[in-house]
Amino acid sequence: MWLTSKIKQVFMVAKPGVVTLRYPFEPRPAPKNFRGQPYWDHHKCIGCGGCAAHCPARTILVRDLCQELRVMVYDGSRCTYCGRCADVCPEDAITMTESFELATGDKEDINETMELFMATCQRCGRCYDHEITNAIDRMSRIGFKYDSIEMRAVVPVSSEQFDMKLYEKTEKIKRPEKAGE
Amino acid sequence: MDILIAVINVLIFLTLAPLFEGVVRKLYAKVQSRQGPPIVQPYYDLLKLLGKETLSAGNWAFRIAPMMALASIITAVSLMPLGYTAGFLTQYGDIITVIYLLTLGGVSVLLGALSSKNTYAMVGASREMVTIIMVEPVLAMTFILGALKAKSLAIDASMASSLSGSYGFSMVLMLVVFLMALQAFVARQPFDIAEAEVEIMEGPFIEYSGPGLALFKYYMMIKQMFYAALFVAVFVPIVNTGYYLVDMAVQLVEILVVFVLIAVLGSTNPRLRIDQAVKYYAILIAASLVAVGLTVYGI
Amino acid sequence: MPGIEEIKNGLKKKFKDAVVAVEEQNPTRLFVDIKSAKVREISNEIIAMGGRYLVSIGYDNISRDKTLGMIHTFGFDRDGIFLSLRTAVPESKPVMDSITPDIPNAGWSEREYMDLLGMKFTGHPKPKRLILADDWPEGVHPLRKDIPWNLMPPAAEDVAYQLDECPEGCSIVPVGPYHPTLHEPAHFAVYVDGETIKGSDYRGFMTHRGIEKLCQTQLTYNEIPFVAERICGICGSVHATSYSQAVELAGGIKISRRAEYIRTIMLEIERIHSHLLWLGVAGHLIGFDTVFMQSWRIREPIMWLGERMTGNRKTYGMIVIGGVRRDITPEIKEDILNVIGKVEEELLTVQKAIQGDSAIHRRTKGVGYVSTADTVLWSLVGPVARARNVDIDVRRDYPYAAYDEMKFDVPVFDSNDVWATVLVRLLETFEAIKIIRQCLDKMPNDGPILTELEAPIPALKHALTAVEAPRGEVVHYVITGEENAPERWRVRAPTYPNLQGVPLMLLGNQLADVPIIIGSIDPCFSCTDRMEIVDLRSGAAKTASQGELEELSRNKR
Amino acid sequence: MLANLIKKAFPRSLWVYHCNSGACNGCDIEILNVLTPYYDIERFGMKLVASPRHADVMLVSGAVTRPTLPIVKKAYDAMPSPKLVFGIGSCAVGGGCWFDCYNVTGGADKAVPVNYYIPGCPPRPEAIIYGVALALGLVEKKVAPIELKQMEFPIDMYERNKAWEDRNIIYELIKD
Repeated sequence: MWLTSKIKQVFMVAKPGVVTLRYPFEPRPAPKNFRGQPYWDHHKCIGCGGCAAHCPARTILVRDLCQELRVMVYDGSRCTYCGRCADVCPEDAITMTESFELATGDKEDINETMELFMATCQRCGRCYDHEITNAIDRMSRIGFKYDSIEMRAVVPVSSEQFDMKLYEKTEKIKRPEKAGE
Repeated sequence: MDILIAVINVLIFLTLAPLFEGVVRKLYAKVQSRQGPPIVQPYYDLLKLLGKETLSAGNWAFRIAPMMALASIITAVSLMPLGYTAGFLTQYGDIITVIYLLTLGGVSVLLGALSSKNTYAMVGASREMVTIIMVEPVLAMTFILGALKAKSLAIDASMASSLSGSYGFSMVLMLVVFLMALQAFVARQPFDIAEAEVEIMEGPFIEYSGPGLALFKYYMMIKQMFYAALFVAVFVPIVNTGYYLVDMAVQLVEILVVFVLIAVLGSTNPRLRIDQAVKYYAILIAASLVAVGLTVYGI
Repeated sequence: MPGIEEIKNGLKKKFKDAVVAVEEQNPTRLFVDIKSAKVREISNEIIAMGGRYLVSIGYDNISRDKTLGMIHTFGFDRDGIFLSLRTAVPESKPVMDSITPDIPNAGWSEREYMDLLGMKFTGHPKPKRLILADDWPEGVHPLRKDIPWNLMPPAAEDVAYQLDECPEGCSIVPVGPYHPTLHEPAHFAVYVDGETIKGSDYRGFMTHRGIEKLCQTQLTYNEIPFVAERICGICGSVHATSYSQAVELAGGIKISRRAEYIRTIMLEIERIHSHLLWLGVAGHLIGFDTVFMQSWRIREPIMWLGERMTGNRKTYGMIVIGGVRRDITPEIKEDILNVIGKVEEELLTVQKAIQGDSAIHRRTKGVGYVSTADTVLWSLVGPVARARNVDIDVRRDYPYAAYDEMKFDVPVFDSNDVWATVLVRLLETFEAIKIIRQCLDKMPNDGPILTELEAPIPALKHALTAVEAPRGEVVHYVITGEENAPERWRVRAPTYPNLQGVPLMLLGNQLADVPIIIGSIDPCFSCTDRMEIVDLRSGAAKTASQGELEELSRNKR
Repeated sequence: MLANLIKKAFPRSLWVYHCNSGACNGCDIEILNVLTPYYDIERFGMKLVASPRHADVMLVSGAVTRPTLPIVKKAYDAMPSPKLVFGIGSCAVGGGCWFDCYNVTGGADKAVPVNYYIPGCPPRPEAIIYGVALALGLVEKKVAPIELKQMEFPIDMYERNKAWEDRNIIYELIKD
């Protein structure tokens, strides 16, 4: 019993032989539908912020510096490459590229920033909300989830209901003072 | 000249042991359908470990144990008549010395493990202890069988007994027993119980880092090669030309073959549990006793 | 064999006053509202009727009627009925009877809500802290609505979890938090006498990331499938499907048949890769690395297939509420058939090679024995239960997606040990291949893959769904909310009940068997821990973690 | 000379300790996957070891959760230097979806100094090998920060706009 199994096992391993791929000495590109690093097309973007509102990882920051200038920052370090932003984009301005070789020694290397020139709404005449027919996508609960970066960690969304007395009773609780701390 | 031979012996073991380890790792990889590390990988590993920081996790015994282990195995190696030529030291020791030295290596591992006070190291030590107790008798029987054949306790005589005397049924039995115990001697699957990676994280060596670990790894490699060489010297007297260099080369090739065997067996078997292993060892001890008994009656 | 009417009438007749209302969502989902005082008796009655305990859901309803809700759910396997027993206790006095003495598997669920909602259960046999970290301050219950999702109390160093009392004459071997057996942090304290196991205690919940709280407060309905997928990196689609089905059920959304078929295919592809993965890991655990390497080699084409189909190797991101995201084109169909054909062929070779290997038998046969009666009592699920002669399979008993049209066998073995789980998983892989072939054969050729939603999803609807994951059944319970996000979303992974049965399996075995026994349930701690927090910090050297052991031993010299 | 040899041997023999700090299993499986026949990281001399004492490289996968934070730190301290840390997967790089949840501390860099980041959810095995190769100096880094501008603004517009001065504050903030 033991011996026959061993012989079968030898056949099992002998048949495929050595299958090791030569990567990284030979390239091995991802298939064409691969969801790699997302990439903004800044010529197409209308700055609706739909990607920011629908990002599960809340990794896209939308910030209006003044009336004309909107900055969008993609913080690549948290991106889960789900492709949700590309799905909801009304202008197809986001593509999931096939690049996956993103390893780096510095997190900044995978960030993207985009500066948009925002005219008034006359620019395109339509807006993100009207474009999406799916009721489930139409509603966004809290706007751009990442838009108030300073406040993100300091004031929780549920702060209206939050009871400070309970906090004080527990003594040791400290609100994080800065993002991520 | 004799001194030179002893030195050559030690040098050969020191330089070639990692190479054979590399061969085993390569073969493991081939069986697993992959390319595997370069054959010289163990040299890199040892060199790298030497350059690492030592984090001591115990008392003086913890620090001294790896050196003791390596020293004992090197001494054993220097006694070994590789190429059927006795070295300078061979005449000063007998087979009892060799057994003693091999046990001392095991004891050093225990010492290191016990002084590190780690739970897994303790478990590993207890398993190592069981392994020593159960496997050493088989080794002793092998030597005793040789000694009985050669009617002498001297190392070279008893090791070369299969050359001089008849091979005999008892010798064949002992060969089978030794083969079956080989995996246990070299601590490979299915008998790598004391070092089991997924159960107790390399057991006795868990707390060692840097040079200490390097010495232990080196010890393990040399020990493996020693057992392989022992097997070749005792049981496979294919060629004895009398020319030292030729014999040596032939023996080294034979050792390589033994390592191939070890790799194939190791890579196609799961690890045994300690209680199952003990039962297995018990059978081996009984069989080796029978072999010795048969030798006494000259069968 | 009680039908839905019988269950309804039986409960109404026996507990006249305690049963407040009965709601029949559809012929397979029954909701019974009861008064909290009778919860234990009614649960016992349901078990006596043939129900199997699934999970309990607690939720914060303070803003509406000043109560904390508690829902015990049961499944009637032969009738395909899920029963939810809803009850509530006032916020001012959140005390109710524990059902754990009769249903041991409810132990963790109840402990969970002791910590997360501040409920109390009288008569609980082990009312220890299970969920919150030991340094988490008293009186802060993260699942209550007044606690923000990103509250972070400072850590304290001096609190420790009290493990169970070590039996007389035994010593403790800690397994974890970092241990090669467990690819995730979790802690088992194993009490051994020599090398024989006399008992064990579990302290895991280290990969808890607060997913439920996050999704309830921060995300909207259609982002949650992607987060759900990341509950577990192995059975992601299962969670996404289960969640989506729950929302669809609650909101009355009908998805197209083609989308259901695609979901089925994704689930089965996932099952193949998970089972092959498990086979490899099991081989690794008994020190047989060749099996590990070979079965992962066979698995790799499946991963590549997933990548070509969905754009990622594992987090497929295929399933959203209302259907699926990507279609299966004729080319991909060919591709799937090719790959599964090859996998089937190679797996057959492996099966032949290891089935008769006495060396493997020696490590797995008779190991991890649990009697069938105990399996039922502890409500174990999935291959673990099927290897112990309990014939349950959600795919067959409560058909979802396209499983009602599939023909497949449910392998069941009665040797009650680890070897049987190996066989169950091997055979299930072949069944999965069979199901994929049927799916591709019967799938409607065209049709939408995503249903467009006309109206928002109504609030405060309850829905319970179960999906057969590779490890057993996944149960999701959703209460819909007003703000385009669920009010409450509860996930129960298969490891959750199975892990509670591990002490039972360990008892009387050898220390060397711990890895393979824990491995045999295919533990997925991240699934289990999504809701819990537990810290392991212990003063005693012997129960300390790996790192601490080293620390302590260094200081001791 | 020996010192020189040792230095040369180090990148050829990296022993890896895998530390799951609260991952979903996805990255852990991919880490195991690079050991398997198709990818076989052992050809670079890398090997998975069980004890941090033996390791040169720590692979952290998953967001560091509250209970694992002290353990990750201790595992890092238990490694003998020289040592490297790789953060594997989105969660270890920046905290993933749950970067700000009540039980999550954040990415691996919140607990230990990270030398290389390998993003992906989970990263393909090729991406992990690429990261390793990057550390070994076998390949070049391919990513760099991307800055996109929809149009160039007239210079005087920048100057009179106070908001423009605030522009850089955002970049400061997201660095955290």
